[in-house]
Amino acid sequence: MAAKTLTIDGKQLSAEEGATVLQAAAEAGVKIPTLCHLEGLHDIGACRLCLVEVAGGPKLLPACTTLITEGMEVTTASERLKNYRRLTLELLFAERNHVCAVCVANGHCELQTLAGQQGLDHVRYDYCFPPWEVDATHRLFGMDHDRCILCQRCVRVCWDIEGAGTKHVSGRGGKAKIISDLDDDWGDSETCTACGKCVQACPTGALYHRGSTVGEMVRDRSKLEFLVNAREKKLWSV
Amino acid sequence: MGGLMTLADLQQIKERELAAQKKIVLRCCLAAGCCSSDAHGVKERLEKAVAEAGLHHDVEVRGVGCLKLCCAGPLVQADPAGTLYTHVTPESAPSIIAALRGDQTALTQTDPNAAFFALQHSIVLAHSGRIDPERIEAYIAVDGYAALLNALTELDPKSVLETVVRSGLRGRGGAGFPTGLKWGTVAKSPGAKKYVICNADEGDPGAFMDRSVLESDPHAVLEGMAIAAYAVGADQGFIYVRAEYPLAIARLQTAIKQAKRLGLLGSGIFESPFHFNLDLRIGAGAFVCGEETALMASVEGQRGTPRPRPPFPAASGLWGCPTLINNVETFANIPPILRHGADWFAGIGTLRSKGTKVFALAGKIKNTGLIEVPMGTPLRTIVEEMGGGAPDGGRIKAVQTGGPSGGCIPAHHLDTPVDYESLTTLGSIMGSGGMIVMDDSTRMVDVARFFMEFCMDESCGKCIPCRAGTVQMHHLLEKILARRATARDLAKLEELCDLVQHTSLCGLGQTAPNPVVSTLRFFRAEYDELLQPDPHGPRPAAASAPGATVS
Amino acid sequence: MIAALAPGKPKAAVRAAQLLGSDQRFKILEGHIKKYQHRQDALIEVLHKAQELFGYLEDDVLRFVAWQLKLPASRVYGVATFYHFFTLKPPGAHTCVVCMGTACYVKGSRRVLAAVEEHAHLKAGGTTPDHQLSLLTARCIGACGIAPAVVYDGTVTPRQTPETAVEHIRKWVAS
Amino acid sequence: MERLKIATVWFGGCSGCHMSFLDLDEFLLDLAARVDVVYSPVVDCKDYPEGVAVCLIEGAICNEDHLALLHRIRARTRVLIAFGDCAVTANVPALRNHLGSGNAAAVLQCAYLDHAQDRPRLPAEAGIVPVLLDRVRPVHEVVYVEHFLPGCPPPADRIKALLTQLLHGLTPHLEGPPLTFG
Repeated sequence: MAAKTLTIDGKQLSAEEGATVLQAAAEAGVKIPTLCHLEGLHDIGACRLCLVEVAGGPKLLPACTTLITEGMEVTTASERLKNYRRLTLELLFAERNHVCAVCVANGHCELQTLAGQQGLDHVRYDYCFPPWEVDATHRLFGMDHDRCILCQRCVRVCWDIEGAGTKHVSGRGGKAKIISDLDDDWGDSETCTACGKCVQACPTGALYHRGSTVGEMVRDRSKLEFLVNAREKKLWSV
Repeated sequence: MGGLMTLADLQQIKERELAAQKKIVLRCCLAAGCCSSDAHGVKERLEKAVAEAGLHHDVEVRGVGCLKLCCAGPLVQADPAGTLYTHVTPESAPSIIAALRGDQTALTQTDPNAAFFALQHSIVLAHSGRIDPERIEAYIAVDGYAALLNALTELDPKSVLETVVRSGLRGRGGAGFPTGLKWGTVAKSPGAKKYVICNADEGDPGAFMDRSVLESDPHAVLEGMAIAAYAVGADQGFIYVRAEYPLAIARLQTAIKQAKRLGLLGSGIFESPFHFNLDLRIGAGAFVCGEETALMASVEGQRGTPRPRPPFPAASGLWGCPTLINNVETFANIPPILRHGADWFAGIGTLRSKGTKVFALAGKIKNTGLIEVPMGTPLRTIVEEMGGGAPDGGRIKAVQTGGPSGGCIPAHHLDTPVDYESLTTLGSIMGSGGMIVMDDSTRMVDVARFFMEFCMDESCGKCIPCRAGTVQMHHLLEKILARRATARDLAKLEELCDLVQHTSLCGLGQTAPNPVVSTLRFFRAEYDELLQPDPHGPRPAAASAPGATVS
Repeated sequence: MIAALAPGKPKAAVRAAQLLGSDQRFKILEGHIKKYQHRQDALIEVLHKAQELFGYLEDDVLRFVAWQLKLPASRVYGVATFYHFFTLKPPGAHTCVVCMGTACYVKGSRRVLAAVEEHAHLKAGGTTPDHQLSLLTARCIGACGIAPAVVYDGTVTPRQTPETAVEHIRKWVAS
Repeated sequence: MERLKIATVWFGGCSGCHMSFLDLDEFLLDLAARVDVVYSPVVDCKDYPEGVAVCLIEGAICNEDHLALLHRIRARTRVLIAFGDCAVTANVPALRNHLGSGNAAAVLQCAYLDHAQDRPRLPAEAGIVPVLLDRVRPVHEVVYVEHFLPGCPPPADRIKALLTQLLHGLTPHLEGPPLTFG
């Protein structure tokens, strides 16, 4: 494939045609914040944290779904973008009940880490405090909707990699919810294979291993990459 | 017949229709507005009265589409005189027959030459209220399907495309993208399978133009779609219509069935190699499905959530195939453009906005209903001359265009010509054509809250700025209305508007703040009035320079 | 015999067969699905038909549709809950839909709704305990020319006031 | 140089943030040399004085006493610091907010009646037991707050950095590993 040259944050670089801005940036060592992106899953451009400025166009574009073009000039961390990222994170914290201090993922949470990196020290919007519940019916895993940011990584991993189609999104807007089967108790699911990939994919403390307590829920993302490489490229490199 | 339709057949149907034409035609509006006031009862009673009077050789009682002045329904218009009876009831209907014989009638009438009608320029609505939308023969009698025939037999797809480009037609769904350019992109996109979709998911509250077109002249849309399919090389079409429009759905079903029966849809249309299949898809109540990528997801039987563009539908749409999506009114413009030529169409309207636009006039205005005017008509002409101004001595305060994605244009800008660019300059949009008039009694912050609630409920929930941002904006507006907000809250609201506009995934989110932005622009005082002093706010700069140090 | 190898709950296939035998409406639905050649993209069309037959989409119906279209239940549920038109709860014997479109709103549909809510002791979206009346709101029914409009049992009624609306539902709430 | 008046206050929280403050060890001695701690859980003073330079606020705003005192603090203090997650996010004390309106009664019922092991009785004494608010709020939802120190608890070196910069009259700017909630 042909290579394209482009500039990201002033850095000249070249990347293969068909690469996304996010991939090209990663190769060049430029880290763009993401939440819904996960290596091995198809991108949906939902979290809007990876939005970047591209010279010549007024619109901000998601780095995860935008393909590179020849001569493209990308800015990933202007003051404007940083501000938008902070606001977006604030919205997420206010939306559900993210109580970091007592969360299983405390210290290992992508949302928490991003907030720290973006210098978010408080949330100016009124918290919504919605009454979400915890599904602790599965013998191995739990789902705490309070911590869910609807990134759909669990849904995509369940459909794209495991292929079971257990998880999906129900409802819409602020009432959207990750479900198992017909919004059944997860423990009653007839399709769930208990593979645990969704738990590995979750960026926050929404999906967890039962029995893990505050700060204990550490994920192994490399397993997903390993699986995708094994399935698609027939390469088994642990 | 099926598949063997020729010019001669078309001519024959037309002649038969014209020959059967009776001296007097009583046209009964059977569009949804009048139907809700028992227009069917009126029609039945009229038919009975005609039979009783033994006039059935001279008088035809015809169910037609929208007669436009919805506020005065049920409407009956009597040809050839053109007398327009208003507020007809089944009880009062027989006196129309009496009036035909010259008797006095107590029925109210309205002047069919009043400004509301006289200033209209009907292209899309040319057949609305004139022909029976449930009979394909009636459409053929007004030269229906002749444009398709001409295209298939005389023109190659390229020249059809060229005609549309030259006409200057722009998308009537809201954004005003040049239709010819869109068609050209789809035509050029590689792929053996292509689709044409008609977006009839008219979701803007306060808009009923597309409903009226579908109810009044469904074949025009079918013909427009077939021509489009021919031009871009598609063989399958879908009409995505909202479930809230049962009458439009029924008439479309009838129209499709009739067109298939006559071989005007299907394979080998007009003995050409062109074939075009058309299916109806019924929406299920989701505003976001008006967004094209969400609409396609819905046609595929999925949750109607949008996806990032590019790739655009023209390159990769339905099931990954190149797909042309236009709205109802856009397709309805196609047959007249092909019949009368691109230059004729380009001669109507303004430099950059060609042709006419249909608007649904509603709200605090005397004459509510459907109007079609040349692009560039001043708003004042529409609301004051045609609409008759605010009722009950009220004063017009603002005109809302573009639904939840649009804005409120204040009364002092009423001289603005209605075209894509002028409305955008004023922070509103043309939108699909809903036009809601507001008078003195309307509180603009409440209007903003109303639209924000709409967007909040209709957000699909996929992207964060729209899903969570609309909730916070709505919360802030409620706070302002409850007189609990401070200037800091208003600043937060404005900041959120900016965020949601620029970072949302699809058009719904990107335009959701518009009603707030536009009311803030023109009616800021109404917001300020509701704000509370902020005793615990940040210290004035002098008391603690720079911000928050202690020395 | 094979069933004995998979003890526990009946599998979806067995359940679907039971439903087919238990209720004529499932047969009709199956016929409709056949008309669409079991195409998965016909899911919304099939749900429309199912709601028409059953009045609402109960779990058994959704599971039946999932089985027939060979779709995961999660997808069927995700779609059924995405669209406002589908309801998963049984509606009342009568329905009253107050249009809350812009034109109706500026002409006072909020007061109409409030009056009905007060009279029926019901919030929009709810059904009376005796299942006589469901009160709903619509985004816009496109009847803006005759605002404010209310749909009583499927009949669009023009120019409603709090008084006329209450008058209309009185017989349903009282009985 | 005039000695600055410093205060700390303990609202709805576990006092862990104050513990973290005490973890400042010998810095407390430096601090004592420069400032007067005029109001604090560790100081015997009934009324919040006027003219306070800095106040560290631990805890969420849970009851009417908190609310009244916070307003007084804001009126009498130049710089407020929301001190720890409870003050910054309302944190654990706000868990009852999800129960919606009437949550205060529900929580009291659960704690003092349903699960009482001995003599179930609601704590009620007019003027002594403060009335719970229906919504537990972070401090900045009630009054303007100049600085935020999230963390459960905030690490001692962060507290030190912020106080040092403030005492030197600088506009605070915290560097180093990011400060996060939790």
